[in-house]
Amino acid sequence: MKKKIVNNLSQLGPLIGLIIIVIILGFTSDSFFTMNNILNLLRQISINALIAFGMTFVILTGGIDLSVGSILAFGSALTAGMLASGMDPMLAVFIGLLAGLLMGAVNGLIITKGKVAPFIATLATMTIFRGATLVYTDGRPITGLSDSFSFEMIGKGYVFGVPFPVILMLIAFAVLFFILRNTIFGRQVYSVGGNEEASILSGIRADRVKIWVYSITGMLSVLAGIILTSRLNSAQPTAGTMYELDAIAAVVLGGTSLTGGRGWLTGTLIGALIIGVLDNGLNLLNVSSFYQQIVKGSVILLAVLLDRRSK
Amino acid sequence: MKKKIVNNLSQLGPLIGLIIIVIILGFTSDSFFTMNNILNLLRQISINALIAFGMTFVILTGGIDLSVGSILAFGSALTAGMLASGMDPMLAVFIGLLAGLLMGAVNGLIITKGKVAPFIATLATMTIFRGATLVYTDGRPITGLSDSFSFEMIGKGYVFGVPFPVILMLIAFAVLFFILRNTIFGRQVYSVGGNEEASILSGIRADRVKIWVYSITGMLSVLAGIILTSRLNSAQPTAGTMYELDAIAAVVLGGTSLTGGRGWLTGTLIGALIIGVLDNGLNLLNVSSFYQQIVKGSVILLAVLLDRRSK
Amino acid sequence: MNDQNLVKMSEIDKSFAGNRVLQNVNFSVQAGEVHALMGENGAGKSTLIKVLTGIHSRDGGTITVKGKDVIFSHPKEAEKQGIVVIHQELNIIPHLTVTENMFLGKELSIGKTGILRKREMQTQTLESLKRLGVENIPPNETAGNLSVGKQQMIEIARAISTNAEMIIMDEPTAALTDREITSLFKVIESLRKQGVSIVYISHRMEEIFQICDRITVLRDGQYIGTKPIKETSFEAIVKMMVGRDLGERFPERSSVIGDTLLEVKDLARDEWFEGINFQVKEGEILGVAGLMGAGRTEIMETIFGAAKKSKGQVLLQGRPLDVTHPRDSIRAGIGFITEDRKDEGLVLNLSIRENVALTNLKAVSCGGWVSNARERDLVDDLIKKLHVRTTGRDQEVKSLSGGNQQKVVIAKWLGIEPRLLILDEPTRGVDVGAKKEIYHIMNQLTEQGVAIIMVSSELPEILGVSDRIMVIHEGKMAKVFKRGEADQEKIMHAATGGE
Amino acid sequence: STESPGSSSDDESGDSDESIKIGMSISTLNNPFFVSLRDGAEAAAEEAGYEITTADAQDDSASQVSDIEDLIQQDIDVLLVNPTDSSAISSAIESANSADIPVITVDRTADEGEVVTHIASDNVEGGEMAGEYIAEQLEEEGDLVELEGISGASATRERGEGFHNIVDELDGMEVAAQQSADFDRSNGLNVMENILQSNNEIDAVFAHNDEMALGAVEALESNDLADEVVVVGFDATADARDAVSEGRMDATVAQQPELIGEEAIATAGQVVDGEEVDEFIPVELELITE
Ligand SMILES: Nc1ncnc2c1ncn2[C@@H]1O[C@H](COP(=O)(O)OP(=O)(O)OP(=O)(O)O)[C@@H](O)[C@H]1O
Ligand SMILES: Nc1ncnc2c1ncn2[C@@H]1O[C@H](COP(=O)(O)OP(=O)(O)OP(=O)(O)O)[C@@H](O)[C@H]1O
Ligand SMILES: [Mg+2]
Ligand SMILES: [Mg+2]
Repeated sequence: MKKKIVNNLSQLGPLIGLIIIVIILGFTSDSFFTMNNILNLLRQISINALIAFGMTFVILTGGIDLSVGSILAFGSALTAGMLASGMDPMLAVFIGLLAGLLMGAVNGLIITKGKVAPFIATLATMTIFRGATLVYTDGRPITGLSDSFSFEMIGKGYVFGVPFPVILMLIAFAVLFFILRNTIFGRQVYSVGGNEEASILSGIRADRVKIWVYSITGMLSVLAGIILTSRLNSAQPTAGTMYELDAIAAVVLGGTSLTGGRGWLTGTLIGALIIGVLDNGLNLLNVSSFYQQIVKGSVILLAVLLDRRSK
Repeated sequence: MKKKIVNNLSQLGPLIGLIIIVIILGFTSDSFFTMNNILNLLRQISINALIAFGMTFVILTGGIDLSVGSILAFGSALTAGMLASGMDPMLAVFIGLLAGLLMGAVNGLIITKGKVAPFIATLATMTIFRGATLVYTDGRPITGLSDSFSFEMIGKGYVFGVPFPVILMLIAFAVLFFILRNTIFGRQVYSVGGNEEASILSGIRADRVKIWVYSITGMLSVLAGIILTSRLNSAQPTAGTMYELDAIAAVVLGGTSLTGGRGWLTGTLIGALIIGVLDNGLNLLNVSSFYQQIVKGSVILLAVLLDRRSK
Repeated sequence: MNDQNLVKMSEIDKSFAGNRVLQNVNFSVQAGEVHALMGENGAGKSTLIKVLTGIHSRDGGTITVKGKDVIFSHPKEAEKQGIVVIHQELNIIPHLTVTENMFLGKELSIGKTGILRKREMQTQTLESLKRLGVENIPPNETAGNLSVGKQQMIEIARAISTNAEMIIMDEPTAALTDREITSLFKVIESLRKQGVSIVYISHRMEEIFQICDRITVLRDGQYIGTKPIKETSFEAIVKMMVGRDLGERFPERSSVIGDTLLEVKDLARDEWFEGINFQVKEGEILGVAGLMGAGRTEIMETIFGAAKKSKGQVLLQGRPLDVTHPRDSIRAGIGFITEDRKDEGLVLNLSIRENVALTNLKAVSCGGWVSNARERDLVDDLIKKLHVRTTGRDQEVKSLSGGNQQKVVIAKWLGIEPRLLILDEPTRGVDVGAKKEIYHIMNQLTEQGVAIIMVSSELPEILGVSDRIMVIHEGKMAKVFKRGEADQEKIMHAATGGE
Repeated sequence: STESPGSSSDDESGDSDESIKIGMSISTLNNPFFVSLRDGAEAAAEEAGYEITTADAQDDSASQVSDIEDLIQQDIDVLLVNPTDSSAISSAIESANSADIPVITVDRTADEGEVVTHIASDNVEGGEMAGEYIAEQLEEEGDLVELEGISGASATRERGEGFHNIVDELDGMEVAAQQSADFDRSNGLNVMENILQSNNEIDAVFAHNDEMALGAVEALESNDLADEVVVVGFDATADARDAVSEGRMDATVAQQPELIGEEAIATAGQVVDGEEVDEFIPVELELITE
């Protein structure tokens, strides 16, 4: 009984960290607690959060995906290319997401069938997909996208005053949360990460679970990329560089263990909020960019120390 | 008996990969097999190899160090700053290395005493040390280093026709190889990575071993930074960005397991050679930079697939 | 009961990397019988089971199930044919709850949607646990927080809830104490009555005679024979297993008991245990008995410095022993053979040599350099002394059989030449021959004046080797018996809290 | 709708009796060029008594958009933007437009959105200057090396484009090697060394920034080729100017970042005070050759 409460408390670690940061920022910056800024902040984190949701699945199975940024870039470029050539926006988005799914599946296949460690496999595909993006775009941004209202909506729209990317993020969260908690697939994700051999002995096709997990992450990365493309009205060949680190940081800040089998999606959302609030707050406070890095690193460290747990 | 051979064969995986790459490059580029190019290549890899040697120790204990590039930058800047202010070169180098050791120890302390996962701990210090470097240098390169012969020697010198950085790399390799294979400390590194709890119950102070391992890596990173500084005649605040990925790739390409406890230093040297030979060869062949990334990623993947093993 | 074989394995061959582990093995099980599979550590019992259920592919031979030839490529296929295994190595996912573990790989869902029926699964879990008499395991508890014994009960519950026709139990009782074993046997009995076949692998001879109908013995990967249990005896089985007579199970003790070496005064640690007072003398073996979860392991960990005490004092030769890290105890001459060899005893990826050297790094090195020669001598000496069955000192301990792994753990602690050796369940999963060797080593040590504390859940063993027996009940000392004073009943009585 | 709520009805608080509040979003401060630009701007702002808030986007278009949104939250009177990318910045500029904050672009243009004025010197033109200088030095004959910046970055593209505009027209000049060194000095050194292994008849090097040029100089010096090879960089950082005056480098294209910064602040002041300004305020490029 006592244990349970302690357990829940330790899960609260990241939340407490977030609340403290928010309170400090609320006191030091007038603009922080305006409705406008909060919506703005949520829209900013939606990109990282979407990627980090996928990354949570990957990390729960004991893997890691360094290629998310490159998948994002390739998917965005592809979608933008199709839009620029006049394709129906929804079809272009659909094909883009499918491409993300496929790139993720490639990661999954290399890792499971090729038996390559996830770190090195996705490090390699990170480079390959980035190269492919550069080749596809010839190193130039793709602009002149359609003026389609529906495509503009994705990144710039509002529904009842809430930015559309935020809505997308919340829908993704709800769906993935449900999958992780209430479906067989969710169970399998946890068990493969907790003890792969035992899972296989119990009849779980661990390879399939992993391939799906990377595929989902690929698709979510492209979704994030499409939001970005819509917001920026163009696709950048260099988009998404280093996004993997922010996504992994969000997952781990949220209390998910890098060794797999233990973690929760809510934590990832909190982790993404911590990072987003920090970036936003440091901008609002006009902290010099050199010191920003020091502050950001230290705060992340403090947030994790609050939630001190071994491995 | 037979097992031993199989084992050794699987250890040969990365070496075979390297040999194949070298043969292909030998056929496609006239300049590849010149003595000059080989020495040049070795000098280029020395930076990554030195960092990767330290990373091997870290990964063997089951950890990871993302902060190596930032430690390199800070150590270089500090050393360059002292040199520029006219300090005795050897003293400056010594203090720089010591600073590296300390930064590494900070990583180790956060990980062991703070019980923070190595990934997130060093992700945070990566940001912090980079910020500190930017603050220290005000975002500008430090130039006007002393004209001291001994300092120039470190990066640009030759001994019996062999570049001095290569000699440093080989000495470091020999010493570390010996430590890993023939000392109590080396044994402890393997056992802590293989099973931390069992090691502690066998009387090994696992925390100490880890702190040392990060400290050594910090020092080696600064050594690499000093070579870089000497070669460039200046210290760059952005030096070392993304070096962690190359170092980790070298270690894993060399067959060391990211879960700890299993691996060898020779493999890391081979891994660093694979990466270095690739970079060099692609330059020699004047492959367009877009395609370079695709080729590099694919070759790394192939090299690992040759050495297929799970996790 | 009909005479038809449910499963028949004929002339099975299996090699691992050139090492022949099974040669022409025959094994058949009839419907509704409890069939014991016996053999020394490394004889190939677990491998045979893994070949049967498709975890390992066979190199030769045939397998028929209900008269039909089968080749399973995955344990799930065997399960479809009604064959379920409780593996020797625990297959619990530590971060999942009891219910989640129970339904791993066969979750109940709403139709084909993949949406879980959580409530239903929880109810069924409770029922299965009740059937085994362990309703005190909460279905929502994280499995990793439970003791090894409870985890084992979950696995058993999982297996019996499948309506299988044949359940294979590979050393199910190694981590259980008498109470759980009794209820397990009751379940086995009722399963048998329902016509379910049980293959039972165990190194605890008493159990074999208690529940089995027939017995098959393997030795060195070869089939030795199959006999009805009624036509055989303890000695005969041992002879089939070992190939020779073993003599007395517990060797004669002849050590001279000397001065007090270790004295524990009023030791306590948080909510785990309190008021622990005892002494161990040089040359003495103190047996520590108790039920699963009584806190015996925790007491030993605390003495050894692997956990912090909250109260009390430990004296070694009259001087206070203040340890903050196992390293300090090792320096003071204390060795600790942990109960869980996989998680706490061995570094599985390393070789025998490196594992044995781990506690002896100082001794085999000079100024920080490990001397290969000294290390070789020490390790080879211990391998020989303990009869570790291995291809050589450089074999990875991972690929050793369970019993031989246990011997490596013992070897690494003998190396330090301890004055006090604490053994926590030292013969768990160890075959009769090896057990005797371990007792023999304990005797030899005491003859040299070493004091020994042995925690064990096997009462015959406790009674057979101890000079004195301390019984722990729920973190408190229940009783201390002298040699000859105690019997199984008295110990059980004290262990369950009776006066 | 795609209209931000609460962005339409802004009460005009930026009266001229209060100090002017300037928001400045810089593409990256990891490059000395932009550090100089910022320094120029901040010094000028201090002199004029303006309040200035600077954000560093670290070369990431998305974080620049976020930076600008954050700046808009702070009631700035005028926004100076140095876009990481011309097309990617549009939506941020539109946000500023809808918050009625005048926008001035610096160094790089914005493809869309309302911009009061653009202050810059042109990267393409700089690349052309470098190409012309090299052609002149080599008398339109020789083998060239081009060290490219980060693949896909706008500076890489534009500087390369300008350079090729010139050298591709001249039959006697050939780009023998064209490799990326990521705007980084140590990469410049390594890549140049590798190129020298297979091409020892190099006559000139054009690097997309000074960092890479200085790396190339180190490589040439250690191969005793420094005197024979013309090296031209871009940005005219302090290091590069020193190298040019010492004769180690031949030339660097100066965009005069401090001047751009100063000009931007002066113009910002004029804009807030309601003065008319030109659509494009060019800041002279300068080829530093001594
Ligand atoms: N995966 C494997 N690779 C190589 N050798 C193996 C493997 N699994 C088992 N062995 C070897 O096969 C032999 C038989 O092992 P097995 O586990 O079947 O023994 P066992 O009879 O179950 O012993 P125990 O009573 O100790 O559990 C041993 O010598 C062991 O070292
Ligand atoms: N990792 C753990 N986390 C929480 N509780 C634990 C853990 N390990 C053991 N326990 C609990 O601690 C108590 C004592 O543990 P343990 O079973 O090891 O005692 P023991 O007397 O040594 O028994 P035995 O050795 O016979 O299994 C039990 O109630 C058990 O459930
Ligand atoms: Mg077995
Ligand atoms: Mg115990």
